[in-house]
Amino acid sequence: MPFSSQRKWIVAPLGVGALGLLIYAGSPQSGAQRTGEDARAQVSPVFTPAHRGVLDAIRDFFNRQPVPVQPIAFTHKVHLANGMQCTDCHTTVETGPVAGIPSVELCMTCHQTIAADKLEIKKIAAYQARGEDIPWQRVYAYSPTVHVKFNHAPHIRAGVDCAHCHGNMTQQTVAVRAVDLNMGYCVSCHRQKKASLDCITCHF
Amino acid sequence: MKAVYGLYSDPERAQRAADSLRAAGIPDRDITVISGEPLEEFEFGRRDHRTPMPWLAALGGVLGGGSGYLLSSLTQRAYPIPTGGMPIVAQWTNGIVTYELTMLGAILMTLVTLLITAGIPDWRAQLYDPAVSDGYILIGVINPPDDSRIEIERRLRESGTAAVKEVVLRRRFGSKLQGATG
Amino acid sequence: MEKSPNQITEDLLRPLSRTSTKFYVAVALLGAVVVAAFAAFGYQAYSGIGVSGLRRPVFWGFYITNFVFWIGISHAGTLISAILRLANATWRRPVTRCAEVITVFALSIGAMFPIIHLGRPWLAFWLIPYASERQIWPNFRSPLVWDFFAINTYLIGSVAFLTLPIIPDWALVRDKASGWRKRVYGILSLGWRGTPKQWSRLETAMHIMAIAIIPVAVSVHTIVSWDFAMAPVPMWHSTIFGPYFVAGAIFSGIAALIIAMACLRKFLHLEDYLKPVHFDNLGKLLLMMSLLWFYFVFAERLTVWYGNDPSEMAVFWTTQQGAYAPLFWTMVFCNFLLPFPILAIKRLRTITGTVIASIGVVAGMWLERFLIIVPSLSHKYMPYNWGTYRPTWVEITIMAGTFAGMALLYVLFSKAVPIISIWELKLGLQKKSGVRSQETRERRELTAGLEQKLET
Amino acid sequence: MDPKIQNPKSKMQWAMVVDLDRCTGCEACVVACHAENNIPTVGEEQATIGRAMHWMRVERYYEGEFPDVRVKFQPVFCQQCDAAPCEPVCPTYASYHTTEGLNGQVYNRCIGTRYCANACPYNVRFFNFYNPVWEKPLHLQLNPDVSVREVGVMEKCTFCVQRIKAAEIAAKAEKRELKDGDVQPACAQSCPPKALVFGDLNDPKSEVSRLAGSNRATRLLEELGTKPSVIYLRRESWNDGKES
Repeated sequence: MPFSSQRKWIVAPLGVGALGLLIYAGSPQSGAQRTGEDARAQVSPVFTPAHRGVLDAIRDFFNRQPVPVQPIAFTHKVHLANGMQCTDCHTTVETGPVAGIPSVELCMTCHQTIAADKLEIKKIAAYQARGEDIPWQRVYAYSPTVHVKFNHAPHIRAGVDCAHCHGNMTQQTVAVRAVDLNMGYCVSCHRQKKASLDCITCHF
Repeated sequence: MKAVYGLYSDPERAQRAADSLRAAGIPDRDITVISGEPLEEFEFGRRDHRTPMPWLAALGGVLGGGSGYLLSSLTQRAYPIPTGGMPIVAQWTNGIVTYELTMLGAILMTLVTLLITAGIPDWRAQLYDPAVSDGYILIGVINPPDDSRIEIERRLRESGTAAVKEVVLRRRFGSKLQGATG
Repeated sequence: MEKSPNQITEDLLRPLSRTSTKFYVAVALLGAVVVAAFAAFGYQAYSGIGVSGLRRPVFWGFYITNFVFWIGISHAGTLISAILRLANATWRRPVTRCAEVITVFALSIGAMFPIIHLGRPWLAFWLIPYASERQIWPNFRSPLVWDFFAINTYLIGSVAFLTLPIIPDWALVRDKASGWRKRVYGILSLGWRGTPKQWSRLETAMHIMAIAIIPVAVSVHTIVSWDFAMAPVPMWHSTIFGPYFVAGAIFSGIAALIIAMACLRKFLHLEDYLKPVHFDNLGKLLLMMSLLWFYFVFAERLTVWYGNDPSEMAVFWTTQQGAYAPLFWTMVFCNFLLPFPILAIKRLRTITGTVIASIGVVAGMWLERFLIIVPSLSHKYMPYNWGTYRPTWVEITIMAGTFAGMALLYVLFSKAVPIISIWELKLGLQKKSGVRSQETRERRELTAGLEQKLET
Repeated sequence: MDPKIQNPKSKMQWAMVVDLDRCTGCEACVVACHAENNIPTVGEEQATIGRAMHWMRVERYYEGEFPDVRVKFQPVFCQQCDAAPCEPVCPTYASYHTTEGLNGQVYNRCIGTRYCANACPYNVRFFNFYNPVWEKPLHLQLNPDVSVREVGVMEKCTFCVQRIKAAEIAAKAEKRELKDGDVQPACAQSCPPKALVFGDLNDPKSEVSRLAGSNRATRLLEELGTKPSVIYLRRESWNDGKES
């Protein structure tokens, strides 16, 4: 029997493998309980995988972001056509990292009277009445895994036009991702303007 | 396309057949020789022995090394990551990449040269006989002139083969590797 | 007893045509272990590398040990077979292919480990230099990028080195087989016919490859050693590492080759082809490498001891007398004390003897890699940060999976390809029996006559 | 050795001075660092096997035989070496040298080879073996200016680079140069005995430059040639003023 002695050395790795499977099946961290944020905390008080599921992970890998659906059909086009400036609503763009989304009160200072009978404005009024802010969805969001710390103020101070990154807002209703803000986009502009190319300028 | 060939059980006879065909005025390049193992000890097995392959391999090495050096040094310049007082283009370490790609270039060039000069892969029907794998040596002529066919057959047979075969080769991709025997 | 060429063909093609139940059993069992290893890796990728036993300060453990081990094993083939080819050692003919197969498979397995051990293995492709919108390229200063280039060059080279001489054998199988096998081998053999031009080109190409592959093989293990030697870690930062690793790699490679040959001989009934003389010759090579290994270890340890650097001495003593001493002395036993007498005494240098020595060497060389990596990392400089390491079932399963995977690939390969190069064997016969043309014979006689004249 | 490390490419050379005479081992810096930099707590089980994460730690070394024992405290964090062993070994430039003399760690570029951690002689690099989670309501304490690192990446002390960047942007907005004391990392800010002093070593008038000129100035594992930017002021109070 030429194979009889072979069996002995097959048994060893197989035993280890079987043992591994056994431990895997019995380990407290295995199983399918890891869906949703609340389930995470129940399974392990400290650690979870980086993504909720394989699909999530794949979407993040290919930098696929969901298309935002806004609660109000806000129209930038109309506002800008009526002579408003970007900074009238996005008030902190010149001073801080975030441009700032106007509060529901700011909307209503004008819309108390202007176009108050329109359906969408009534929705805003309703938010105000309930004491809620409008749940705007982010349009230009970086995936958290790219660890970009973008700051608007230095860019405005350097004279970068809003439209450079956000497209021509006079033609947009709700904001859409007009420009693909990938690293190549940032870097080529930084190169042009002789801005810092140090990684840690943006990633920290 | 037609071919005439004989199968020889030992290289001495094959050599005699080849010599005989040559004596009949058939140029060397028209005589097909096929064997199941290299027959370097025989004149007919040493045909086309000269090849620039070593030089081409060296050229491949130079090309590979050059691209390796350019790859490493140009990319270091393309996005000059600060290195804290150390050089942006690090020649010593780039040497390692250059070295590996030199060898890779030589290996790939050898491989490509082999495939092209040996005429593989080529799955079309060609003059061949599976008896080669039983240790026979095939000596044959592709598309012999009609007037000298009898003469070729005679010479092949005289050199000591059991059977002279005639085949029709169908030049069709993916057809059987040997034609029908006649 | 010499075999006739047709007998050789028949003997060596038998494993391809006849399949026993035992083959399926072996494939199923080995396959199960491999599947378990893949499952373990999937679990690790999903949960995070925390499921392994790695911890601070031992950030590299079993995975890198196995990486170095398998890359070392891969030096069996290509290097040995290339050297023997260039040295025109006639006894090499039955040995080369089974050695080259080890190279290709061990290298593929070894190359997986740097990816398995990554914290984010799905980003491993960032090591490949490709143009991306980020405009950032790999860091060519990093030994890991050198590894990428060296291993890929070696892999491409050794796959070519293995496959090229297989083509004529596949053509042989094509002619002998029927049905679907004929079609498959017809495609695999690339339309090989065996014209003098093809033979000549093949031999030239193999010669160039043999010359090119030796420096590549040396560079691969040197670069693997530089993964360690480039880091200022006690007992890593050493110039001896390059040659030490290359010698160790050839050492473990020959041992793996002897074990593989013994298995082939037994299970495929190749007793008439893999003869005691092959084991005897490889045993002598193994003996030389064992001595060389001992020399390197002694030189390394003695230098460290005389250097008396406190951080290095911490590592030195933990391997000599401390927690890692049992492993260290087992390694010395396996790599030197056991194989040396077996291989040095001619009466013991039998097939069984060399196999026992080889098993010792493979185990010992695995331990060596572990002892290079773990004790140094766990005793780095400031004693406040000293630590320890223990593998978990995930690492052990993956490791078992690679051993099973190696065996599985070998079994499958010997099913698809004649494991001994048939045409080279026949060529050997032809040269031995002195079949020569009239012309050569005359030339030989002439030169022999001349030599006689010169002597008198 | 000249206590100043000149990085020819940069204007700044951020550095920290640690006065060992002043350190009481209170670990306020450790807590401040955890809070500022979103450093995960790994839990008992993981900490036991050595996966605890502290960008800042206070090492304790004991001297003498019981009962005459004295404890030496030594705060250790990333030494921001000028010739850092962690930088060249990273295959993806995740670990690299910034123009201001810091050892940058780019989390998104990190693939987790952990080579940098092996190369670091100070053992100050930490690895996310699992994905950290802050249980509710602890997630509200996360610092929005600092990344929350995920599974499989290395991390380490950044000299609170978010504060440096903020101060630089603020200074630029005011069209002035950064001045000494504009930037304070969390640890230095929270150190009760002021054992930690942070500043620009290239500025001859800064506090760190003054302290770095002290004859007590020394660096950790200086013999390795890593040129650390952290300067330790030797403990002299025990030696009655004599050289130790």
